[in-house]
Amino acid sequence: MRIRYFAWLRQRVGCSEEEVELPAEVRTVGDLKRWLGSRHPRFAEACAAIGVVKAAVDHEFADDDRPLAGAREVAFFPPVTGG
Amino acid sequence: MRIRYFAWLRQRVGCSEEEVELPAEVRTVGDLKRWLGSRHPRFAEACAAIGVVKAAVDHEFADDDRPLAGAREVAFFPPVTGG
Amino acid sequence: MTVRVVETPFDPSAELAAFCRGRTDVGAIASFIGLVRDEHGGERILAMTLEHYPGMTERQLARIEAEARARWPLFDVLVIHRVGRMLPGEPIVLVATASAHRAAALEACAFLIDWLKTKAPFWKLEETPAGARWVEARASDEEAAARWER
Amino acid sequence: MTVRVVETPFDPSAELAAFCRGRTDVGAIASFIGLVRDEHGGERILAMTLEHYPGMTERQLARIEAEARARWPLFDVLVIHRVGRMLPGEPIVLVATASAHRAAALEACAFLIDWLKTKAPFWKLEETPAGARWVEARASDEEAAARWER
Repeated sequence: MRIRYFAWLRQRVGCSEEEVELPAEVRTVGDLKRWLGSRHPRFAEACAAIGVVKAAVDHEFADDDRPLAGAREVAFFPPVTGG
Repeated sequence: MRIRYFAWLRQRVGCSEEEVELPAEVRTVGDLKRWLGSRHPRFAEACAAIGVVKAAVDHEFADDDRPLAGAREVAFFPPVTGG
Repeated sequence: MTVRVVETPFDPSAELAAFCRGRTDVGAIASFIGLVRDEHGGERILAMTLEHYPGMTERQLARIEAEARARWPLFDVLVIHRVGRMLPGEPIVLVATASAHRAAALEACAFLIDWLKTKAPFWKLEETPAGARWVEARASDEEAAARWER
Repeated sequence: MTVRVVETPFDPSAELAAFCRGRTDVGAIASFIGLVRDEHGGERILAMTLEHYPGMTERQLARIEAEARARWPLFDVLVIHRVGRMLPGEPIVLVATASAHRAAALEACAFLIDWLKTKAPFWKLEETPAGARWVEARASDEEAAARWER
């Protein structure tokens, strides 16, 4: 599965994307956040603040309880500020 | 005093403007409407329908009770339809 | 002059370009363009003539503009209204507002066109295949203007 | 294509001119232009970089446009969003809507920019004399978007 990071989260994690093999117990976006947090301490820090890390699964906004089955790409980013 | 008519009211009355000498008893816009109605039957007809004839005294919208003292120009017209 | 009544065709996009040009302090520009439609109430419109009350028109437009500037923090306002005879597709009116933030620009723009529609002395005469007819005022325009009363 | 993400400067007035051109059925065109400001929160802005999520951006913009078309009777919609590095005064975004009547055009335009601000994956990085900083999301943007929820 491809993981992507944007804006200051990208800078904190130190990479814009990575390919990962998920353990079987990582089933939801919330599981994935915790699992990635164990690899990237600064990602875990950001996730600890409520509402600061948003997620998208295959280009759709996704909450923590969104299942990952069949997903190809998950992105994490701060709240958007376009327009 | 100069009287001006616009849009279909101008066509009904048959003139776009006229100079009039007001009798002393014509003191308000409402008085003026009645007095002009006695000269222009089709103006009187239009005034009989509520809300159809609007007035402006010296370029300001005016209700029937607006006094005419000091006024130089009074205009009558249908509800506006610009924009 | 930010309020203009014009007797010949104008180019709203060129006016907007001039309105934006060289400004680095403005964050948001909202605009509204009203165009002559080729159809109204099921009838084909061949042309439209805008009559107005010279003198009162400019005064009312300036007053409406001043009211918008009093209500919202605006860097600039532009109102151009065409009069005379025009053809379908030609611009009748342009309203543009410039502010630091979008809510002020968008609201002031909507306010300006709503008030202009009910408070500026313009009258539309439509030419249809069956003849000319004066456009009737719409109750919905009064309602739209009334939401800004306070 | 009515939704475009562009990496080089664009001219909102030329885009609007093309959007209006040759249309005689449209009565009302509303537009919003967002520009880079030279000041934010009391600090001078030297430049702004817009990062986005290619693929998701286009998908979200297309969805927001479809939502606007479902809610209002629109002849046409145009959304152009710049990405990359830009200077004060340069356009970031253009939203334009065309309808037979002004209320639909104005409301749909406000809706599009409000939703774009909270639902499209763009992030702003400002360059100030003190260094670069990411722009924080504003609660007022969420509130502006929420008024269109139903």
